[in-house]
Amino acid sequence: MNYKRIPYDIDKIKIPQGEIHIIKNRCKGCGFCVEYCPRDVLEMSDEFNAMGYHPPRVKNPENCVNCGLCEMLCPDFAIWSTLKPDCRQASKKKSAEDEKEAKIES
Amino acid sequence: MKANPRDVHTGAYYIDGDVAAAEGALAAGCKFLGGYPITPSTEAAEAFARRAPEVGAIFIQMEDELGSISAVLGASWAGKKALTITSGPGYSLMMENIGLGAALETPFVIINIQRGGPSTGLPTRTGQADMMQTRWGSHGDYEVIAISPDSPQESFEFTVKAFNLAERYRVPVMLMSDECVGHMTEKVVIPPASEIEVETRRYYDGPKDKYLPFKPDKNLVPPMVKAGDGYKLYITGLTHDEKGYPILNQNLNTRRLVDKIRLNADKIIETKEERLDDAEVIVVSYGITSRVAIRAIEQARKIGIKVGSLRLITVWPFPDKKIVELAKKVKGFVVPEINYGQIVFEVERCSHGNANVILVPHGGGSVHNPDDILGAIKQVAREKKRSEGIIEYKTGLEHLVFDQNKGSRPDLSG
Amino acid sequence: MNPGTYNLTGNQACAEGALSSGCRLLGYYPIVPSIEVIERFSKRCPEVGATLIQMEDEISALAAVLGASWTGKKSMTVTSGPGLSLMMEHVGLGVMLETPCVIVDIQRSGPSEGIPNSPGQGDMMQARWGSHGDYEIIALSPNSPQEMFDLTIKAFNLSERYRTPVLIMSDECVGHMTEKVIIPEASKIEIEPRKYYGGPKNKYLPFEWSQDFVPPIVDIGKGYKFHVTGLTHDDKGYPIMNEVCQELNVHRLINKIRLNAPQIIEIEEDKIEDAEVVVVSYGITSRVALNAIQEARKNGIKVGSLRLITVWPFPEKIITKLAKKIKAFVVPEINYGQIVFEVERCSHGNTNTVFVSHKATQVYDSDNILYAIEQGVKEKEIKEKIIEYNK
Amino acid sequence: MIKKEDHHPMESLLRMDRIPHIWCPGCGIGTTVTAFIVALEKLKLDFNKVCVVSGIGCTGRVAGYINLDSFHTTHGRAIPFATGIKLGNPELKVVVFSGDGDLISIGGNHFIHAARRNIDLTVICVNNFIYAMTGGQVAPTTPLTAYTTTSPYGNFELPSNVPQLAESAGAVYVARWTALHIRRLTNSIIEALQKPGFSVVEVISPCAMYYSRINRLGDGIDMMKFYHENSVIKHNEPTENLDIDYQKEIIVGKFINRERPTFTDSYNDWLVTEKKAQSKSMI
Amino acid sequence: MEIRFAGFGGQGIIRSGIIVGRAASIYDNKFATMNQSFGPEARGGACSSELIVSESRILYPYVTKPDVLIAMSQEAYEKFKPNLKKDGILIIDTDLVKLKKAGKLFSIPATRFAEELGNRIIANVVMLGFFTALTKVVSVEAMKKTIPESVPSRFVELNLKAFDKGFNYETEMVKSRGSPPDVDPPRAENF
Repeated sequence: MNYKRIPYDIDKIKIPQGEIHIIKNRCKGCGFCVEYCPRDVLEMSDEFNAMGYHPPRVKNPENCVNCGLCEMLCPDFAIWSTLKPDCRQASKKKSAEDEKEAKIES
Repeated sequence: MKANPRDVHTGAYYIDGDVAAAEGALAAGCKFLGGYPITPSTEAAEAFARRAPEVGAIFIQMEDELGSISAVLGASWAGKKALTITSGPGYSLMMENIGLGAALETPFVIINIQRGGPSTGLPTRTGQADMMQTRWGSHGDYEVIAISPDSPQESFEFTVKAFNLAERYRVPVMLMSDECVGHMTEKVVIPPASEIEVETRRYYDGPKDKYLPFKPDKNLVPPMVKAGDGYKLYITGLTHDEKGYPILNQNLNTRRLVDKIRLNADKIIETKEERLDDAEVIVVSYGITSRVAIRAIEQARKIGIKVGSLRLITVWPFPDKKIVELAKKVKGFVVPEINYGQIVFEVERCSHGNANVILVPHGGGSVHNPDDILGAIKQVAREKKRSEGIIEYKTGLEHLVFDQNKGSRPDLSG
Repeated sequence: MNPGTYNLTGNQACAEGALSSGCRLLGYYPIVPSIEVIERFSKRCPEVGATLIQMEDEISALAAVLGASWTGKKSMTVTSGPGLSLMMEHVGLGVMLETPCVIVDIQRSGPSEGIPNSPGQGDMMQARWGSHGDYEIIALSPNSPQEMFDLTIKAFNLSERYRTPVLIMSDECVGHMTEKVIIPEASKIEIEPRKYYGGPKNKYLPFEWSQDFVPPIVDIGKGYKFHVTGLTHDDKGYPIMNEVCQELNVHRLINKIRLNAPQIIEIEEDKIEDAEVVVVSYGITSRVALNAIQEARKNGIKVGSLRLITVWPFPEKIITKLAKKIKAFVVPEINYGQIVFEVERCSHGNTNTVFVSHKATQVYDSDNILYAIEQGVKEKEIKEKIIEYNK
Repeated sequence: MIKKEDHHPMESLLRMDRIPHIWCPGCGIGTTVTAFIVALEKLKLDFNKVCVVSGIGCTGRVAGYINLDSFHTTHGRAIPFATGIKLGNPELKVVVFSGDGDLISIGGNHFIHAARRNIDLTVICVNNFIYAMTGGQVAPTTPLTAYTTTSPYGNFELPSNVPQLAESAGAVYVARWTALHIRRLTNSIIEALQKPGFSVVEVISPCAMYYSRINRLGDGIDMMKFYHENSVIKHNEPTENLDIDYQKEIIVGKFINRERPTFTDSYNDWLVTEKKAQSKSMI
Repeated sequence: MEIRFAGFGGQGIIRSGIIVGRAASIYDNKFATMNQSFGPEARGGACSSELIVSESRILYPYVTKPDVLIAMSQEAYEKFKPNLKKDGILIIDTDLVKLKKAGKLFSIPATRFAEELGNRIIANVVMLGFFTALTKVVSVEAMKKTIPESVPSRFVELNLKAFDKGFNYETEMVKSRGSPPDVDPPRAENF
């Protein structure tokens, strides 16, 4: 297919913005998060952590959409993402609206 | 007979006790290893597996320890010198088939690289707590032979010895090594094949129809045949007669299983004695502990205590007579063991109240501090009166126990 | 079961004893001569709401029993020699996890398959030493169906009190013997409750140090989120693998039994006061020995009986004390020497130890014991090893 | 799962006093644990009623890191231990977390019989093709020709096909994923936990230290890339096609989902009918 | 002479002990007993190997007060430092051990060098080169004979390169200082 359908409510959707948290000293430098981040947010750093490994570093923070794949793939519970505070407000509001709608529909 | 040059890797090596034991097995002509991975014995199986094709041996990693010892029994009846290598938990699983091995009078060797116990315990650290299990671990009455090395060099030599004893007496022989010896790396000199004495299996050579698998010779050991030689063997783990047929009488054969070892004990037992002539105190030890004890003995001699060493190379059968004799001459025995009392009970039994017996216990995880052994030697030398029962030497770790008793959490960082 | 007087085999009495003490799970694998325990238990299962499972082997049978015990159910397994050998690894696990449970061993002749349908006492040392590593254990030895009932209850009580597996070392003869068994009213049966932890949930330590060395226990599913492991562990149950932790662990596991031995040990003495010879026996042999003792008394020999109801921990001090007063111990056993070594050890060269070995496949001819008693009295000097008289 | 900036979201279900864990860099067991924790969170189970049992080996250590009632038992005996727990208290959800050697080799007999009886357990089998805890010996799942320390000239024993074994023994739910299929794996664990009866989820996991090193397959990440390129999702594929060849295509998916009465159900049925029939005949 | 190599599993700590021990016992014809202690983890766990080199038979197989401590991780440094003999030699990996206070010690960025040479796995051999030059417990010749025997054949060259790298680093250090590396007396408590 050579065209993409543009969602009719594209203007209403706000792409979520995520924030990456890394506990460097828990990391064993396996590189799963860097390799499989779909939006190329991370890269390996040069520094050594306390265990002598190279932990990841956030390269393109603006690219993160809080998909949580790094968090799921990390075997060492060292990385996770959260919604950026401003997005959180929006999503809370949105979910409240959704709930309202759902109630009306039922 | 001498070893086959093909089996022997003559030379000087820097290898650990596990690998040395595997080399020893190969040098003794072992052609079958049924194993299952368990820390800290795995290096031996790995070394055997690497060398197996070269000497025409078979290595099979079975599905568990029950499987591996059963395979070993089978291989032995097929005419191969057979071996299994394990550690405590695997050893416990083998208990049923050790009984079968003893009942079927099957020659094979078990190398047990002991670790801290009970249960899963301390996989990567040392212990000597399977000593009584070796003697008593399977149900019913039986006797086995156990020998205990104190260095990689001895791991090599004693494995050869173990195979020789197994073949001579048609009995399971245990090489009771431990993690410390197994993982200790030292120079091991493997002599040329012409210098290694190897016992061959004593096969029956009479007429085929007259063969009785459990008819003993004057040493109480029956000659053996192997499966596939046309003897139409029937052997069973049920109590059996000379033909191997099940009978309902224990006395014929079961008694002999015990006597075979008990009555030949003098020929089997090997000890190493040092400075016993003038000794007032004797340190009775085995395996790695005997090596550590020498340091304490030297220190004690320096301060004028007349102390000697009796090292049990053969732990089972236990050198009853030796201890009985020595007990009459000395003030006391010091028994350091990496457990809370096993062989010390035997020493107490054989000393017949003629000497004090002091246990230097150690929970496991490392070897004794020689100072503890020295302390125990001093305590025995000081002791005026004969005490009833075993005296337990208070080692340095006691304070931890009191800490816990008071309710405060001791420092467990080690 | 309704209180009353019944005619039961030892094995059936054992099943009744287990049910009376609240045992609600039996994991087993069929082996002669222990089957009747299971049959009885299975019949009574629906009535009391107990669970019975035939596992695929003895290894898993004891594993399932240990698992079930942690859910708060009193559990037991029943086996014989070959099965007990297979269970050895899990006896160690039971000790390490301090899991209360009862293992009934209906001993048969050994080694290996031996003679399945004949009695033996060849597993006595195995009970104490059969698993790898350092541990101590409790073992009881009944000599009648009535005792199979009573001691099964006692075994459950001890296992709950000391948080340890307890072995009942019965044998084929007692197991298959049919006799009168009196089952008392429930209110008359003393049941040791499990020592549960009562403090705050987040403070629970499964292997906490306590004065009597026995830490309190909790059930799975109550929100304590505890972890236990067969590895050397600290009081939290987390594996800490160094010699300090090992020392603490082993020290406590061993001394839990050794220091509590005076409370655990139960013996039965008979005519000991004036005795020159004491017959030390346990299980079925102790009954046969009584015959010989009566005969000997008739012949004017001053002989007494010391019967070990608790075989492990071994009553060392009692033997040591007696040894100084008498001429000989006579130890009949249906094996080629096990407990006799312990008797020899504890007598410290103060007396002779006479061993009456197992003559045939059946239990003793009491004549043999009588002969040993007679010879034992005659012996003038103390021998340096165990003496064996065989008629 | 509440996400905060200063705490990893899974911390409430982990024993944080024991992290970092012992698994090597690039190992897939930690990832599998993540999937399991997310599955538990999504299911909104009462965590007090879930317990984890494991045997010996690298995967055997999982029990020690999950903050639930957890048991680290002997080698190969996690399933019978779990069986005891389930029978002792049928309310509990019992999860067995173990490796391939532990479950299929030494515990093979128990695996077959628990599946046959259909004990209500969820078995998560982390398959890394090797005994890693003891230093890289040949496992019942080691593919043909792969090197291990005890097959130093290449493995020649035919390996087990875990899903086929589970199916033929009677398991009611069988799925296989790699440690990379993290979301699908999570969904399968959710389904397995909900399914009454013996359910098996096999997780193909990289062993970066032993399996990949001795076979020169690179690091954990290289093995993950290999899974990425060579795994094919085929739901409901007949399990006899699920053999894994050395460095060939790996078929993953959900293969079996069927109904059989569980042990506890049958037992209770039996108990009720039996009790009625027998209540009067008891002497 | 008691030597302790300590660090994480996977750094070649045990291999180091074996190489030096083999060099000393086979080629230098001394007695050498190597013992290891490690946790269950293959990588990342605390790991140490203990080597005793002596002219006579070694009885007690463990190191109690090492003369040389080679620490390749912070944890190893903190755990084993207190046991180092008073005038003992401490060698650390510059990047992996951070000292709170400065003191007399020898430091080499072994892991960084190894990564430069192409594989961090040979950091231990870099360390061994440095160790050999510094302590002279074993001879260079013995080490050069031992290393090729102790590593896979395809890595022999790389390992020898790593050994030289460490060895030369030490000799350069000496050159720059103009005197052999002096072992400063009892200030061990200072760091």
